[in-house]
This record gives sequence, C-alpha cells and structure tokens, in this order.
Amino acid sequence: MMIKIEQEDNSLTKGLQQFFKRLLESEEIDALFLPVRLKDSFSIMPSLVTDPAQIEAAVPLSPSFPLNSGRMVSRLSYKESGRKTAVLLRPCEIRAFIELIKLKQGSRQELILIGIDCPKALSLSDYAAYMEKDPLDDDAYIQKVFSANEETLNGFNFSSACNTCENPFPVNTDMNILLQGVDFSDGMIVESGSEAGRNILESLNMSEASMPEKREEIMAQIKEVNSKANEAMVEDITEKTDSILKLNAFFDRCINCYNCRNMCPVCYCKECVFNTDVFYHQPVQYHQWAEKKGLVKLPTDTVFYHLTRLAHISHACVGCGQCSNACPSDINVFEVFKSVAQTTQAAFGYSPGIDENEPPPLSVFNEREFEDIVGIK
Amino acid sequence: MAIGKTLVAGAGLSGIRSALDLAETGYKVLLIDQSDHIGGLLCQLDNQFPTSKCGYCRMLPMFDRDRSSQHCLRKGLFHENIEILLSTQLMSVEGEPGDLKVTLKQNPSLIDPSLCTGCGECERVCSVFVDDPFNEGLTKRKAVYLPSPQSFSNAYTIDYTACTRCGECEKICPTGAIKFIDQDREKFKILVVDDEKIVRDSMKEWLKEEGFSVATADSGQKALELMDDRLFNMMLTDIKMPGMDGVELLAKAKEKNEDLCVIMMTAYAAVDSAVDAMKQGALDYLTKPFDPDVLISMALKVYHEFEIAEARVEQVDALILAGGTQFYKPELGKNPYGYGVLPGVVTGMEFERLISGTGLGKGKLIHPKTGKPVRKIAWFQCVGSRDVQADAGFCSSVCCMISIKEAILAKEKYGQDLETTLFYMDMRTIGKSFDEYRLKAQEENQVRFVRARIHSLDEDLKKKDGSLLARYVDLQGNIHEDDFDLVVLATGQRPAKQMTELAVKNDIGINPWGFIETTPFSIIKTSRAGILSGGSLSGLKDISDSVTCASAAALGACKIMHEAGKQPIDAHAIDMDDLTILARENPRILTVLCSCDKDLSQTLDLEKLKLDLDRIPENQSVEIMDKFCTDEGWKTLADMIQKTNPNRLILGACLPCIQKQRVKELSKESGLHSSLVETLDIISILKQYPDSQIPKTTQRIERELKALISKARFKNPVPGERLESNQNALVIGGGIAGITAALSIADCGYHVDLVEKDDAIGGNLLWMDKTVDNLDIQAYLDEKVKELESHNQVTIHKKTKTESTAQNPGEFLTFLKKDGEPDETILHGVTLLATGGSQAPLMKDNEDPQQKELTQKEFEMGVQDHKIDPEKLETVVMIQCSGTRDEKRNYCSRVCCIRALKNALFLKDKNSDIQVYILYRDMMSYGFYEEYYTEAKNRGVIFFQYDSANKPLTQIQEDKVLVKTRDLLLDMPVEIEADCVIHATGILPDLPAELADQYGADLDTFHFFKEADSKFRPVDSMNYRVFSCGLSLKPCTIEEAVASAEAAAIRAVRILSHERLVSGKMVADTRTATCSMCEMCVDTCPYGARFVDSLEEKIVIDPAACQGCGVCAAVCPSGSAVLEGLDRRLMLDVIDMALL
Amino acid sequence: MGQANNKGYLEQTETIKTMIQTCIQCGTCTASCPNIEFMDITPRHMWRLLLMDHVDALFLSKSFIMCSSCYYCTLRCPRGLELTNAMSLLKQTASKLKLKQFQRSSLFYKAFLDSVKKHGRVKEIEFMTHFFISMKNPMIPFGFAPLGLKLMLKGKVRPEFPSGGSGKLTALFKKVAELEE
Amino acid sequence: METFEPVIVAFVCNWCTYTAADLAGTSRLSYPTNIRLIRVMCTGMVDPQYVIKAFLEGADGVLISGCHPGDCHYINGNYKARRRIKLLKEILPRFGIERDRLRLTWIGASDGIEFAEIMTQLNDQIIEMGPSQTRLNKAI
Repeated sequence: MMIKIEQEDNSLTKGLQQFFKRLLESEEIDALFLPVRLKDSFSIMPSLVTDPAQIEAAVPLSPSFPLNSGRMVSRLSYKESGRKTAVLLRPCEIRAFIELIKLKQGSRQELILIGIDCPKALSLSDYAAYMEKDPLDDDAYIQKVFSANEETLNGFNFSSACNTCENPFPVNTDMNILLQGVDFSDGMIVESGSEAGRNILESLNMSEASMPEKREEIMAQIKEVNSKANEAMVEDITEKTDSILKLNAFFDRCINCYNCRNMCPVCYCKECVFNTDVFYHQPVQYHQWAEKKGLVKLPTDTVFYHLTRLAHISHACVGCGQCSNACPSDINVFEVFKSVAQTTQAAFGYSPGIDENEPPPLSVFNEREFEDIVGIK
Repeated sequence: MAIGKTLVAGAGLSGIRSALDLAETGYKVLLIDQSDHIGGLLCQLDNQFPTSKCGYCRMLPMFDRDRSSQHCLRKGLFHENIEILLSTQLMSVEGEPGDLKVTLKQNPSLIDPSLCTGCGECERVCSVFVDDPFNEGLTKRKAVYLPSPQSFSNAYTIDYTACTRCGECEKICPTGAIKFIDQDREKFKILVVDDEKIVRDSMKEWLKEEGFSVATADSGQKALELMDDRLFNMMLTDIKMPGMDGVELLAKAKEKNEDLCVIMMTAYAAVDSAVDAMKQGALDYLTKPFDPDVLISMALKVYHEFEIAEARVEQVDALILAGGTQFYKPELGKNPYGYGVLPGVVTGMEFERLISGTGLGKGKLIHPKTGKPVRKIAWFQCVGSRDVQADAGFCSSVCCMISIKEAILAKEKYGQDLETTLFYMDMRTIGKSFDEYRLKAQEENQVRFVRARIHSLDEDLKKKDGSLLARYVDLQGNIHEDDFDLVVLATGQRPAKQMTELAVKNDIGINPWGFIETTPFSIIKTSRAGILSGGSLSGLKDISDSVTCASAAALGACKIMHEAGKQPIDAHAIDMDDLTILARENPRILTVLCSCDKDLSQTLDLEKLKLDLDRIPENQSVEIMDKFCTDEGWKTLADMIQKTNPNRLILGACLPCIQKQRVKELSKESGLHSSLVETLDIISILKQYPDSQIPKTTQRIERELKALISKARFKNPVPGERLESNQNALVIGGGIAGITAALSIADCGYHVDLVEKDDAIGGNLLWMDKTVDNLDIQAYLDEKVKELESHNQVTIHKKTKTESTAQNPGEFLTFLKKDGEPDETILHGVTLLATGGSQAPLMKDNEDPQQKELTQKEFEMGVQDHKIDPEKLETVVMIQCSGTRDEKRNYCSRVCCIRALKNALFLKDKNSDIQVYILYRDMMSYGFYEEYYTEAKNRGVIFFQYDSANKPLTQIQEDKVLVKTRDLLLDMPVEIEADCVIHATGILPDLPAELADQYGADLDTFHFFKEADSKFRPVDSMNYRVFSCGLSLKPCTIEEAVASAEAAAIRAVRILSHERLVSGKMVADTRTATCSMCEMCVDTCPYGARFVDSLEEKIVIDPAACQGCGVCAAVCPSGSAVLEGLDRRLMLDVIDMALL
Repeated sequence: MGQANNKGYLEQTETIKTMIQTCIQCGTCTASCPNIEFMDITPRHMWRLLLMDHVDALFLSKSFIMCSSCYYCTLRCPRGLELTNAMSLLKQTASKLKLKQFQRSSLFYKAFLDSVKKHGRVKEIEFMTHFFISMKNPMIPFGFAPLGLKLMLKGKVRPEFPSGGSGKLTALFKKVAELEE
Repeated sequence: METFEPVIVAFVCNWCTYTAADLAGTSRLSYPTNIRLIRVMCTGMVDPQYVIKAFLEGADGVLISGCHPGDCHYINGNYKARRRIKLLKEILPRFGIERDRLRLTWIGASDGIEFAEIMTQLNDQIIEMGPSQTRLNKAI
C-alpha cells in the first residue's frame, strides 16, 4: 500500500518529522532510530528516539553520512530488547545490516526497516567544510538532490561511493519513503514493503497515494549515470593498482590504524585478526625479514592486511564508502574495494544485502561447481 | 585387574576394524597377518564405491587420536594398544573363552627393519625377478622388495622362496640391515617317495644342492620303515604307486608323525585326488612334471614356515578370525573365457591393479599384454559364482557392484567415449543406494547393461588385432557377437585356504563350501565359543558389511573379556602437572642431526648451518652425532638430552630412527614428552641433491630445520582436552536390533535405558515364524526378551517416547514421555537409534473385499492365524518389487526375494500340488541364499522375469485374481488365475526426521539413517555419539540386523568405556574475547563439534568430536576459531621459513 | 494356467522337465550351440516352453532335431544341467509318439541304424534306399540326387546292392533295446 | 644469465596428497626440489591469508592440493577450499598476481606418479611465466 506524506508548513522535512512523530506515537512502535541534529551543533548523528517531542530535531535527509548506521542497528538488535524499533536507513545501510543479519550480528525480529531513496552524501571532511562555508537548509537540500538531481553541492562533490552507486534505492524493507520522481508539491510517498509495514501504514490512517509515473524511468536514468561513473572509476583505480608494486605505492601511507575496518559495516569482527597476537611479531622476526630483503618497511603487514580484508569481506561490500571516509592518510580504500568486490560478487553470483536468506558465499559450497579452476592445465 | 587381550588373525579391512574398535575401547589387541603388509585387499584397491575414491582413513580413531597413527592407512597402522605381527600365521587354538592359548608362527625377516633406511640399494643389485603379487602378477618385482608401495616403515623384505642367496644385497646394504641367518639346512630332513627311480634321484640331487638332507623310498612301505628309524620334517610323495598309494601313505605317516609336512606329487590328470589328499592333511601338491625351481621354492617355503619360523604362544581372552576371502581362479576350472590364454582377459582385481597409480598402467588404461590403449571393455559376471560347474552353487554378493564401479571408474578416468558393457544374469543391487548407483552408471555414464551370460570368448580372427569376440544371446533369442579390447572377469569368492585348514584342525565349523559357518541368527559366532568370525571369512561382503561384521566381532570379543573379568586400560591417568609447568616455560630447543655414518661436511656447510640456527633465540644448540641406531649412539643422545635439558627436541636422521615408536622410546628414557619431539628425514633430503651443491643443500636443510623450529616453538606440551563423558546408553526401539544393542552394551558392563513405544518388545519379529533356513524365530525372540528383562544393567521403558533432547559436550539429556507412568529425564552418553522399519503398505488399484491380494506379512500372518490354508490353494502368484525399486523408492529391500523363496518352499511343503509363480525383476538371492533359489526351482516353482517398464497387472475376479504379465523369453502374454497374490512391497524405515534431528543425525533420501560414511563408518552418524542399527539403518535380514546392532554397540562401548575422553592435540578452540558469535564455525564443522552456549554467550567445543581439520579456523576472519597445534601464528611462521 | 491341448505329451516330458527345472534362462546353451542358425526356436526358448508345460508348442518346433550332440551346452551350463541328454530324450519322445512332423527324421535314424546293425557300418546307398522306401514318397529321392551324384563322382560312395551283412551287432542292439524298455 | 628457479609453496593435505608425495619419494620419482611442501590437515584449513602471505613473501607460485571430491577425510573440506581458491583467483590477478600462479589440484593417496608429474609441470609453467613481481616487494 502507499500513503502520502503532506508537506507541513511548506516544508518537506517537517512533513517527514510529522510522519515519524505519528509513527512513534502509534502503538506499533516503541522507539525510532534516525538521523538527528545534535543540540548546538551541525553534527547530524543517528539517534535512538523515544520521546516524540525530540523528533523535531530529526533530519531524515541530509548530505551528512558520518558512519554506516547498519552497524549501529546491529548493536540495537543482536539480542532481544523487548521493544519494537523503527529504523530509518540509507540503502547502503540497509544492505550492510542485511549482511550483518546473515552473520548473526543483528535481527529484524523487533525492527521495522524504513528505507529511503538515497539523498547522497559528502565525505566527512567535505561535510565539515560545507557546513562552515554555505550550508543549504534541509528542505532546499532535498529539492536540490531529488528534483534537480544536481551532481555537486555548492562546489562540493558528492562522495565517490555515492556517484558510483548502482543501487541507491532501498529493497527488502518494511516500508520505503519514495522521493525520486515524486512531485513534492503533492507531498512524499511511503510504500509498504512487507506485511508488518503495511499493517503499520494502515493503522496510521493517512491518505493513500499511487506510484508516480516517472519514477521508474528516473531510477533507470540514475542507475545508468552511476553505472557509467562506476565503470570509469573502476578503470581508473585498476590502472593505478594493477601490480603489486603499484598496490604497494597506493597503500604506502597506510599506518595500520585499522580505521577503515573499524568503520566498515560488514567487517563485523569484534577484533581484527591483525590486532591479535598473531601479528605481534617477535623482534627477531623483523630482523629476519630485513635480512632477507635488505630493508623492511614498518609497520609491516599493511598490504597483507588490505588483501586479507578483501579476501574476508569484498564479497559482502555494500559500497558505502565509509572506509575512505575513515582513512587519516587519505587513501582511497573504497575504490580498490569496490573494484574487487564487483568481481568477487559476480564470481559467486552473490548480491550482498538483498536477501537475508542468501548465504554468504564462503559459508556454503556445491559439490559440482568451479571444476574449471581445478588442475594445472 | 587383568587387562583384556584379543587376537585378531588377519589385518585386512575387517581385522583392522575389529582391532581398532577394541583398542579404542581400551583393550589390548594382537593383530597378525600372514602377508608382509597390513591393509589386505583394500591396499590394492585405490577406488571404492560410491565415490570412486577411497575413505579408508575414516576408520581411524576419532578421539584420543594421538595414540594412533593419523595418516593414510595404506602407509600402515599404529596404535598404542595394538601389537602388529606380520608374516605371522595362527597355527592352533586351545582353551576356553577368556583363556585361550594360541600358537603363532612368525617368519623371520632377513632384514632388520630398525636398520633398514629404505635406500633401495639391495633392490638395485638383486638380479631375481618374480611376479609381483601386489599387482596381481601384472608386473615383476625383485626378490628383495618393498611389501607395499606406500608402507610407512619403508623397510625392505626378502622373498625367501625366490631369493637365490647370492649375497649381493647383504654386501651392499649400507646399514648392515640384511643378515642371512646361518641356516643349518642339513638338519631339515626330507623324504622323497616315488616308484620311479629317475624321479627319486633327480629330486634328491636338487634338494641336496640346496643343503637339505634327503632320503628316498621307492614305496609307501619302505617310506614307513624309514620313518620308524628317524624323524623327517617333510615328505614328498607320489600319489600313484603300486601297493600303498600316496594317500594311504599320507594317513599312515601322519599317524606316526603328526607334524610331518607332506607334499603330494601327481600327474595333471589326477589333481582331484591331490586335492582330496589336502583335505586329509597334505600341505600342498606338485603337478608332474615340475620344474626344479618350483620344487625348491616349495621346499624352501616349508622350511621357512615350519622350521625357521619362530613359534610364539600367547594367552588371549578371545580370538577374532578375519582371514578374508580368496577369489576363484578361472584357469583352474573349465576356463571358457580363456583366462591366461587369451590376451586381454583379466580378473576384477587385476583390472584394479592395471589402472592403479601404483599398478601396471601407472594410472593409465593400457592393454596388459600389448600395452596399447583400450577403448572397449566388457565385464562378465558370475565367473566362478552361481555356477555348479565351478563348484559354486552360491552367489558372491558383491561382484555386481564392483563391476559397476569399475565401469563407472573407467568412464570417469579415461573418458566417456570409452565403451563399457556389463554382462549379467541378475543385477544384485542389494544395498540401499545401489539401485541409484546402477541408474547413474546407466544414464549418466552410459554403461551398457546386457542381461546375458557369455558362452565363450575367442580372439577375433578377422580383425587379428588381439580383440576378443564374445558370443551371447539376447532375450529375443538373437545371437550377437561383440568384440572387446579387454574383458574383466568378475571372479567369485572362495574360502581363505589357510583359515579353512585352521578351522578343520581346530574344530571350528565350516559350511559345505569351506567357508566358516556361523551359528543361528549370528554372522560372527563360530561353532567354538570364544572364537569369532569377522568380515568376509563367512562369505564375501562389501566394505560396509565387512566393517559392520568386524565391529560385531569386536563386540563379541569385548563381551567375552568383560565376562572373564578383564578390564580395559585407563590410558588417561596421565599426570598433567609437569606438562602444565612446562607449558609456562620458554621454549629451549635442541637440534640434533645424525650423520648416519657419513661425513655430513661433505654435503653440508655445517658451520653456516650452525651459525644461522644459533641466531634463532629459542634454538639452544645444534649438535651433529653419529648413528642413533646403535646402542652407543642412542645412549649419547639420551645423555645429551639429560645434560642440556631442552624442552623441545628436533631430530634429523634416517627414517627408521625417527619413527613414532622409536621417538616414544626416546621420550620414555629422556623424560621429554614425545609430542615435543619434531623429526626430519634428512637422509632422504640429502639424496635429492648432488654432493657438489653444498650451498643449495645447506639452504634446504636450514629451511626445513627452521620450519621445524617454528613448529616446536609453538608446541603446547599439554596433551589434548579432556572431556567428562557420561557412561550410560540410550537405545530407542525395542525390535531385535534394539534388544541386541541393549543386551550387547549391558553385557559389556554399561547401563542401558531401552525405550519402546509399544507395550510389547520384539518389533517385527513378533509376526515372524520361521526363517528361510527353518530357524524358529519366536523361540529366539523369547530367549532374547527374557535375557533382556532379567538383565540388571537394562531398564526397559515400554509405551514411552523420547520427547526432547539437549546435548552438551559429553552428555545427552533426554526427556521421556510415558504413557500411564510419570515422565522421566535420563542422562546418557550415547544414543542408538533402532527405531526399525515396517513393510510398505500395498498400493491396491483394485477393490479386494476377499483379501486376495496380500503383502508378504499379511500372507504369513494369515497362515499363522489359520485364515489361509495352503492345502486349499491351487495357484499362488508372488510379485516382487511391488511398488519399490522404481522412481519413488528406488532401493532394493534385500529381504523380499528370500522371503518369497521361503514362502514358496513353505507352500510346496504343505501342498506339493500347488502351483507357485514368482514374478521378479532381479532375483536377489545373494550369497548362500542362492541355494534356496535353486531349491525352489527344483521343487517346481516357476519364475517369470519382468522389467520395470512392464509391471504385472492384477484384476480381481470372483474368487480369483487374474495376473497378467509377459513371458519375456517366449515373448508372449501370460495370464494366471491365482487364488492369492502375494506382493513383496519392500521395507519402509521408521525413523522420524525430528527424532534423528534431535540427536544430530541425518536421514538419507529414502529416510533411512544416513551413515557418517556408508562404507567405513556404516553404523555411525556424523554426531559421534549417535548410532543406528537394524531396519532404520538399512534393509536387512534378522542376522544382519543383529550384526549391525552389535556393531553399533561396540561403537558405543568404545565411548562408554571412558570416564573421560581425550581429544587429539590438534584440536579446535575458541578465543572468546575476540569472537563475534557469527556461528560460521558452528555451521562449517562437519562433525557438529561446535556448539553455541547461549547462556554464557560463547562458542564451546566438544573436543572429542573435533577431528582437528581446521576448517573452522579458516572460516573465522578474526582468528577466534583456532586449531590448536597448527594455529595461524605457526602457519604464518612456517610459510615465512619456507620462503627464506 | 490353461494347458488345454497337451495331447498326452505331458507324461512323456515330465522326466525331461525335471532335468532342466533349475534352468535360470541365462542363455549360455543358446549362445554355445553351433547349429543355432538351423533352429526355429532357441534351446533356451525350448527349455522355457517345457518348463511352462507348453509341450505342444515345443513339439511344433524342430529345434531339438538339429542338436548334433556336441555337448557344448552341457559343458557350459552354470546349473550343470544335462542339456544334451534332454535333447536326445526329446528326440526319443518325438519318435515314440510317432509325431507326423518328426516322421522323416525318425525314419532317417531308423534306416541309418538298421544299416549299422546289419553291416557294422553305414552303407550309404543301401541306407538311403531304405530311407526313401520307408518315406513312401517317390519325390524325396530327387531332392538328394544332386548330392548323391556329386559324392559318387568323387568316389565318396559306391553304388552297391543291398546285402545280408554280417549281423555282428545284432546282439548289441538287442541289449540296448532291452535296456530302453 | 642464471636460470630462473622459481619458489613454489605447496599446501598439501595430510591424508591424500601428502601420502602421494611420500609415495613419489619412496618410488624414487624425481620432482623439482624447489617446491616447498607445507603439510596441512586438510585443504579446507588453508586460510586465504596463507596464500596471500606466501605470495607477498615472494613465492612465484602457490599450490593447494588435497583429496579428490568426496574423498576428503573430513567429508567436505576440499569443497570449501575450492570456493576459497576461486575467491583468491578473482582477487589476486587484479593486483598483477596472475591467475595461474595459484593452483588447486586433487591428488589421491596412490597417485604418486601424478604428484611428481604435476609438480614438474607446475614448475615448468612457473618458469615460463617468469618470476613473480612480489619478489621485489619490500612490504608485506
């Protein structure tokens, strides 16, 4: 079913706030998880809200993407809390969360997943600069991103992850807020995606809406544009890293801070193996390496770390770009990952974050598969 | 308390299985084999049904793995509780169960295995070639040889019958391992009896040349006179002599000297009488005229086996005979297929050795004579089976499946365009997955199945390329002549000669064919108490049945030992304290290299080696020593260890010095635990490099040693985890399998809860009257039930169901729901699923108010209740495979054909005028049941074969049933008006999926219990504490159900006998602090060894279930799942070292 | 099963049936038979007919007449059945029952044996003459004429007049006849 | 010029391929000495990290060899290994480590001859391909 969210005081943001407030006030929902502008700050952070009054600070759509909230939702749901929570997530956050469900790091049991057409994002550093320079108000941002489909924001480029994203639309949710192809003068549309979502929308008693005609077409356009951008990006990054020596150069600033993996939503390990005693080498070990090669760069195990991480989770990469965001040395980790992820996902016919029942490729096998890779011919 | 000990005679598949089951339980085993290697036939078979590969190693112990070998069984076997004696024969048995005196004879080895480094110099210089029996004579070997290509010990053996004692090998052996025993052959006195002087004289000359004392006699009378004078060791006598003939002489001579070895000599035409003589105690025979070499080798064999061989008398509690089977030799019969005459005719075993990687073709399929590639192969079934002209009124049970396997294998290995044809009479696919396998062969691999018996085989004279022409007739009566490059004869079983002889001498019953005979309802008990038969000795069995039978025999032995008051060993009473302290110490590694009597500095830069290794902080020192193998060297080493006090040792030496037993000895003397010793076969490595390459060689040795130092550094000295293990059993199901399993476990001294859902114990046996061999089933059941009810170790829960189960490592907790009694919760360590099965219901298309169409069970019960009077019946039709062996239930139920034969014979007994017709697809009268098929035919039962596409139809008429089928041979429709039709509907298992799932067991496609390995672990589930037997496992006869129950029982007892189970040192663990609980490790573990402890929120491990494969560690990205003993740190370090 | 027309064969063939009762229809006998191409039904087919009591059909066929007693089938039969003996018993039965379709071969055998009985060997011309006479069909000799001439030209047979013969084998034949009684 | 002698690391399973390697040894079959065998319990325990590590430390080729499908002592470890090798064969070529430098084979316990043949062929192939770039690598 589809319902309409009217503008409130000529504001889309307020209209959305009103919708979320109704949702929170309904008996179905105990708490809401969505981006909220923190007091006296321009920081917009995902927050768990139980007081309907606090909804006024919610900013459901903004260029701020400080972290992939899929990871946070897993913290909220990996065990039972006895409360029903509605969570608003970007498409890549949903995908990340679905991947985490497969890894038993979260559960949909007590959640209502609300998806939203992706409002794109700036990188962390760009967002800070943009807020200081000349921020648009929240409504103007929405108009700019969705009506005009602008590719820049006051001189700031949207992040590479967003520009090359081939799936900026939510799937497998309980309900979705539709924005692309929607005539905002008529409000916005919420579409139910599951039985539970439908029941909630029905209980809200709001006026029904129908699917905007141009939506499909616009979605296809966006996908095409992004897909082209992606191809170009992959070609470029492949050229930059197509040998081990180039890869070394690419990662030579890596300081083993592991921020990329800390911010990666699908790197679900409590502690990375590279942080364990396995890599706490004996002093003599460094000497042995140096003696073998004549020189050894420290910290060691940097390229090793990135290649391992590719082997561990490239198949699950949802393309959110938070790894690049997190890098203090400004290494474009994301692009390397995305370019590899594409190949590994295709190799196993795997689509991360779409269906929680699709098992991760390395957790299963088929007796008759990949027979061509066996043997030395 | 005395520790129980069993002798297992025969170290093939079943012998090994019996031995391992007993050893795991904690009993001592003496495992002997007359051949020079263990593993039996299976060592020669690289590929087994159904994977076309091998799973032999899956028989190895699953817990306390470090006490036994953990490598391919082809390399040999080692277990702390098993003493293995090769080239050893069991001569006699005396005494009672629990106190048997066995006499063994072991052939002396001319090569000391503790000195042989396997360098092969002896083989190089040996100039004698003989047929290699390991390759079925397809290849040649020297008189000094490696017993099996893969044996771990790698020690050479001398074939004393072929050896000419030229002494070259003794001279060249670098370690002095070869010593020809000073043989005083003159003391060996031979008497030659023949009426022809020339024969006497030439034989005397030949034998004297070999150094024996020889006397001659020209008649039996003379011979006996000579025997009064002196004691002879051996007599060679002609059979046909004037006056007293050889057979009479044999009898009289044996009266005088029981131990005299007699060889008969006879003309070719009189072989029969020679064979008769052997039945009367002759050892062997020679056919005249014979080659002096044949005579000499036979004399030498006797000399070695009876004179030089050392007799050894052992006291054991029980004896398991596991001598296996022998195969029919086509060349000794009428040989219509020209085996040995025509090129390209081989036996099944030869085919296996032809294509083996270690066989003639070295993995390629070539013609054994011409060496050309082979494109067309035929398999002929029933060669020496089901053939009274070959003295075989029996079926050999397994050849059909072996041939299908070989055909599939040939296709898979050598290309699908290879043409394979299988000629057969009845395709006896008598196992639960066999029909599917046949279908796979037919459809997927395009193996051609032709129902025809080949009359004869000739060379194709038109083609003249050595191809063979086979002539046969098809069902329509058309004659065909097909040509083949290779013909494989599926040769049938024959009793193992030596075992039959042993049986005859020791009052162990044999059947008319010479196979060991077992007692009613048992396939393991021989006629002599305390002596059990395992495996194929009592009739050829496939791997699965052999293993089951061998386990059952082990159970029999276990019961005997328990009843005799003998104990298993508690091996786990190790003092852990010292080791725990050791674990906290920093590694101090001592590296010792043995120069093996060579100057190592000629091949290695020892200075550099020492210098480099000394730079590794943990490595204390590198020492070079000479000859560990000598007492002196050994002592020096022990002293050095005492002095330097290392807590890890690296030993580089030749193979015999680094063998596990040797290391164990060293550890005993030096106090350094054997698991802390790493070994390297440096001599083999050095051999790979020319002397000139000192830097390269040094680098290699250095690399290998560094990798070992890494390993040693990370070694945890504390032995495997110990798991408290519950010692009670739960048996679910009170049919004959459940009853037997419960009694068997209870008889071994462990408590059993038996749960039965009905209020009567007995299951299917309750409705059965007699077996096909006329045994009284009710009497048997009564006896068993009485035994069960009065057993103080058994608690019977009738009208009870198991409702829910929780499994913790080491223990199950099962909630019993009782009808009419308070519910109960029981704790148990093992679970046996013996829920049985039932006859499938009859799918009736017709209205049948008078019950004219019956199932076999309905018919038998009708007779018992006097509702059916055989005397009033005129015509009875039996329809086999009714609703089974088709798309829905494509498996053979194994028992229905035999049951039909039984019923047919019963009807004929009661009413000789009755007409009985049996409509069948393949008559599954396997093994010795074939006799009942013949008997039924003799009694006038008429058999119609039908194919699955044209099933018989029935139509109810007034008081008759009209059965319509087709006579395939006459190619005409047949209508039979029957008074009653008996359908063989087959067996349905009765094992609910929920129940199996509750205990972590799986079901197969047909809802039978799924074995962990259908061949090598035939009663186990993947959950190592859960077993199944009887009909829930697979369709089976009563004695087969009993055997599977006994097998399941010993598998359970081997766990129950331990208060604590010890894991291997290589065992999985979890680093809980870093674990994210994604449960990938839980899902990936093939053994279900990982559990989620939801209370503590962590992953726990059943260390006994874990087999140390490390797959869990590889799926865990954070490294929280670890394989102790081969963990990530060690592996990365080893890789580093490998790439230095 | 309906055995409407057994024409009294059943009794005769019961013994032969018991001889082949354990036949498993493997077809070895058929594949081994050197005369198979002259047979209208295969030996295996014959045994099956016998086993099924289709004796009438069995005697409609002349396959067993074609048996040349080479004993191949007997040698190879996995059931050890005395098939060659069964074949000759069938021949004898056919002859005893004086079945029309076997008249010719019965008379042929009789003429053959009469000749042997008389001379201790076969005197071809006399034997064939007796055979032709006994067949009471003047057309039959013409069928054999080409073969006869060929043999005569090659000197394989000599024209001869019937003679008394030595009769040395008469006693032997008598004894056999007694035994067969 | 000195001929190129590649460094090849072979992870072999304890049950099948290691037995075959042993057999090749006792049968005195010759195969290149520069192949460094590392015995693992099962190919299923070969972590992708081990392969990456070997390449980064300068291996010119890496071989993983275990039991034939259906033959695994641990039931299905080899199938799991095959997926992992598939994964690595997708990742490593992207960074210039050619696909064929990483090999997976099944060598059964009695295939001593096959073992020697495969080792020889593999060695020849790697010689053909030339040294891996990772030899020049100073970082890990």
